[in-house]
Amino acid sequence: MDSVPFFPDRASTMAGQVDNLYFAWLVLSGVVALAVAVLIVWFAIRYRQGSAADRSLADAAEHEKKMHRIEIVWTVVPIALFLAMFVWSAEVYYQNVTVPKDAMPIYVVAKQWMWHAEHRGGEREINELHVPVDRPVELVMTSQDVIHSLSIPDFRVKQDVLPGRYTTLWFTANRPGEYHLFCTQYCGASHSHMVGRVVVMEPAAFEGWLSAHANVPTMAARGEQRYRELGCNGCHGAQATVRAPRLEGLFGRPVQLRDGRSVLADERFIRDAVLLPSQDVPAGYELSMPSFRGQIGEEELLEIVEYVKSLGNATQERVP
Amino acid sequence: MTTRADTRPMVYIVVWLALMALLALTVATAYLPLGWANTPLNLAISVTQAALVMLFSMHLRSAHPLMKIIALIGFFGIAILIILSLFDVLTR
Amino acid sequence: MANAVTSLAPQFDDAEQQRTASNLGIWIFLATEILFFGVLFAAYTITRVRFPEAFAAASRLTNLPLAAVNTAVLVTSSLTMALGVHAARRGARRALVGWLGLTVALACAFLAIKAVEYRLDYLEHLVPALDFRFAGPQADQVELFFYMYFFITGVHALHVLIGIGCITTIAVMASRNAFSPAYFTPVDVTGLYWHLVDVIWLFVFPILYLISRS
Amino acid sequence: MNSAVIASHESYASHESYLSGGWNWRSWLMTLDHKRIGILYTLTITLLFGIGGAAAAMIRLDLLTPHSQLVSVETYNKLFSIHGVIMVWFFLIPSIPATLGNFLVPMMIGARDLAFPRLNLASWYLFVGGGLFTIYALLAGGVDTGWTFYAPYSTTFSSSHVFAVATGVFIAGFSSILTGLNFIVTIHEMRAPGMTWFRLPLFIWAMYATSLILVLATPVLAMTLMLMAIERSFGIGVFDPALGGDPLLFQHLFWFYSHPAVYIMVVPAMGVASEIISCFCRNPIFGYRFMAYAILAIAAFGFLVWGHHMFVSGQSAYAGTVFSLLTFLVSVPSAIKVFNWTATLYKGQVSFPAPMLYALGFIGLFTIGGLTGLFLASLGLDVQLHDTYFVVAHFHYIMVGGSVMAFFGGIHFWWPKITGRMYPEGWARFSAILTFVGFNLTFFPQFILGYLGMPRRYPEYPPEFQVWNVFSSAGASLLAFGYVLPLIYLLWSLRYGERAPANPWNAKGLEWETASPPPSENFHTTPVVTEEAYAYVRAESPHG
Repeated sequence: MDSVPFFPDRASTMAGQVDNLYFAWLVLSGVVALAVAVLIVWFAIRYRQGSAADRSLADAAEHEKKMHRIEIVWTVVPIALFLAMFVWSAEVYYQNVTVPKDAMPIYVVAKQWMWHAEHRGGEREINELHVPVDRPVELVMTSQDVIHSLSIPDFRVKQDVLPGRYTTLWFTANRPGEYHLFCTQYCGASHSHMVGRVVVMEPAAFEGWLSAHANVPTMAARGEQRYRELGCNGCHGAQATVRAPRLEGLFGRPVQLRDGRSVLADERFIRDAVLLPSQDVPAGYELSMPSFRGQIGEEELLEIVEYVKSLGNATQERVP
Repeated sequence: MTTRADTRPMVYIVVWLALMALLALTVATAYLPLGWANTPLNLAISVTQAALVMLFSMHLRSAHPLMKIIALIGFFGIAILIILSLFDVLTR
Repeated sequence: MANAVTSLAPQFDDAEQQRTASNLGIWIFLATEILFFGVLFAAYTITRVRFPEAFAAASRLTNLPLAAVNTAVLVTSSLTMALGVHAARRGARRALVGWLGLTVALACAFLAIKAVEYRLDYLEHLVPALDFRFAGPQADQVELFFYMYFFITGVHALHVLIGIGCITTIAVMASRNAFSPAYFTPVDVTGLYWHLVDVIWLFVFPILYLISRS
Repeated sequence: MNSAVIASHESYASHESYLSGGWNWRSWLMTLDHKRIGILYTLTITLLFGIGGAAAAMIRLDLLTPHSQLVSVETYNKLFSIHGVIMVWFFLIPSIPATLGNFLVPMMIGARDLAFPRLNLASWYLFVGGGLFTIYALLAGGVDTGWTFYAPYSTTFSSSHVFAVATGVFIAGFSSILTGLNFIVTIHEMRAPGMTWFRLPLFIWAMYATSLILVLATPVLAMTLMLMAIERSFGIGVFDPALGGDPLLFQHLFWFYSHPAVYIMVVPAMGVASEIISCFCRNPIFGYRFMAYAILAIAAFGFLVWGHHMFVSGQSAYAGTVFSLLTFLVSVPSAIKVFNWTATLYKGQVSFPAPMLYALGFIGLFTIGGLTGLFLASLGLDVQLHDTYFVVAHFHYIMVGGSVMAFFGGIHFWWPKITGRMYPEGWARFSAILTFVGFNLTFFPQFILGYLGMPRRYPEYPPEFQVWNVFSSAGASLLAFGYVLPLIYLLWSLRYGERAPANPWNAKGLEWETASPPPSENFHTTPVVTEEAYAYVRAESPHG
């Protein structure tokens, strides 16, 4: 307890914007609370029982009208203020949930009670997250059991991590250092132990860290291996006899479905295609793919997703 | 409440006949390949049937407006629940 | 409760106030019932929107003929109930007891048909968590449909069962001459409850049995 | 009215107070008198408040140190779960409606009883039944899901007594529904001659709005818990992501009830505060009609905003936006109410007995609670604040600072009417101030902790958060005294307190026109209302 903290660090590009909102509300609510308090104290003293203050009303009808106007004022003014604050806060929120195109993905699997992260280069870490400074990072997250929530207060980011689904979160850390990482959705006995640290590094140091941990195959390579083991190439491969959609160049493109809908081939689409192939059958194909539910873990599935991504994003830079 | 005595047994029987006819209609149309229109049609028939029961058998037609409001509030609550949560599911 | 005068509870001023209060009370209760089932309709709708094909495939496995007959039975029991209330209003005791008895009989028939239907579902391995088997795609989601199917029809059947208890009670009361044209609130209130059980079924029937039959 | 009816009323009437009508167990446990049932509820919820409070005390003690030294983390999880379950469903929701509401609704509208006295007694028994289930679960090993029962933790992973607690809450839910139904019918049908809708005290308006929410929201909770419990028992269900179910569906259904439930807790408090403030300012409530409409508006809009509990849950951003906008709109009527109470003091004859101190404390704490709610309704800001101590502080300001302050204020205000005795004024003022100070010391530091990012439901936390936790725990010990003191002196006053006159505060309202304590039938002759609510005569000169 060396110092009394009032305020979290500002270590991401979002932090300042969220703080501005916070300060605006502090000022606004401070003014209102103070006004109410001052009025109550003033009235309570001035009009205390037995005080000599004048309580007469010159003209009751006129008074009534005046009071009515006051009521309208203190109804309309809050509405206007609230609407303005709503627009501002929604704007900040949309920045917070809109992942930049060039964000570096890191894959996170939450489980009772640890955070498991995997970089594209295959580097794995537990309850730690090493990221470079000044570069947008996207976390693609899922849970193996219950709902968790990944929160980095110093970055002002938080997102629930759900089983059976991918959620994403992004940030650009702008100050090297170590920061808390919390699970903020109650997840069972050791919920408060599901914590970790985020290490923000200078680009060169980050490269060093990566190469020190890069003695394993890349995620895409592991994904490709899994893809072959499960026999996916028997249908999706170049020499396949069964008619199945090709995966090259698939990622990030809209896919026309058999039932007329069109969906974007994102992480969630690929996940669903593996686990629940009958849900979104592409136009022009018959459903012949079996479900791989129960045969594949969340981490392996993310590796396959990364493999499919690597097939589609030839132009985009691969592992840094 | 005083006007409820107006309902004659004949009314109930006519309502019953109408309900049976609508039941036959809804089952029959379920087999017609109308595409997306099947479900709205079945539900519309249900709403009609429910309205008949509530208005005549449950005497809502001649009841105090308060009762009508209360009966509608229940359905209104369901509508809010379904519309707003469905809005989330469809825009995820 | 032998006659109309002593049936007036002390907190009320007159019989009219008491009758209006009871009516208001039962309508509020019916609104809560509607919302009670509303949760199931909401859960069903959202799951169906997410898995339309699985729900359509599952729906085709339900037993439409039995359900249609059951709907007719329940609608008819609603008619006999309405005629019973009408008899109570006229003070026709024997007619009242007769209509109520017929209503109970129809309600029991509804449950019996339901039981047969459940048994057939069981034989076709459609009972979730027991020995559910489905060969087609999306078996898990088909199982979810049957989970909702048993949940909704089960909760509805529970309401039918409660209704049978209530109607039997007032039938016994009626046979002991407990009601008169001036006082038949329990008959009226039970009737309203029974009609609502019917109304709810009128929505349960199409959403579970009719979707994607064509 | 025919003669037989009058005869039945005569036999019903007794010219003694409701308390002197017999003291054997049957005269209490089988009573149909709304006043006695109100007392039964008061005793029951006091006991349950004690259990919930004890859990809170353990939580605050454990949080004194960053490492959970007092209890294991598993025990801590059970403590906050039982604290939440008991305080929400077995204390706050029934607090004002089932005790003061039961006692006062018929009296304030000039009725002899509620419309359905048997139903009223039945709802107390249901409440006790639900409470027993919950206490059983507590003794058998407790529950560790939190009061929110989020799936799939509650359905698949928790190994605690989820089923028993869900059953307890389910049963207590029917108690809520029946109470709400009873109040609505009573307020519609049993008003005394001349008691028009816009002559009703705001407490009655508040009870009416609360009852509407109880009746419309509670069935949703009941069925949701049933879905959850069945899913837990059979291992299959619509919330289970393993089968493609949607855990967020549970959150939607849960908050559809649980957000309006916040208004079940706070709207009655608004009613109590209105009665007290008007009485001790000797002024009619400023903008009475506006206040009545605002209460109804809060109840109605309260059903449209539940998704603001789910901004970071994985709900779609578009849905979040809609819910945020609706939330801002529902906060407007709440803001209006604060301004109107303040304006009621203007040109009044303000005095400060204990109930008034509690009511002023209520305004202050409710204002802070409401304003911090706006922080949370702001989408971009909620990302930082969600599931942190900021949320904990915010809802304690509303539900404890607001509702419990008003509840204590109401208990003091109507104590003379309920018991026929005056409470000791000095002690009461002292505990009102102690509660206010202790409360702020407990919960204000939690706002700071929240923005720093300290998550909820953490028995162990990083050491830099300790200083604020120590403040908070210190405040909690003051707060505990503030709650225990009234228990002691109120019990003392039952025997030694001064005998209360019929209207010790010179207050308006029908309940003050009958004896203290009131006779069993409330009024010897049905009152006829000829004046508006809060018809306090405006004093032109200080001694006039």
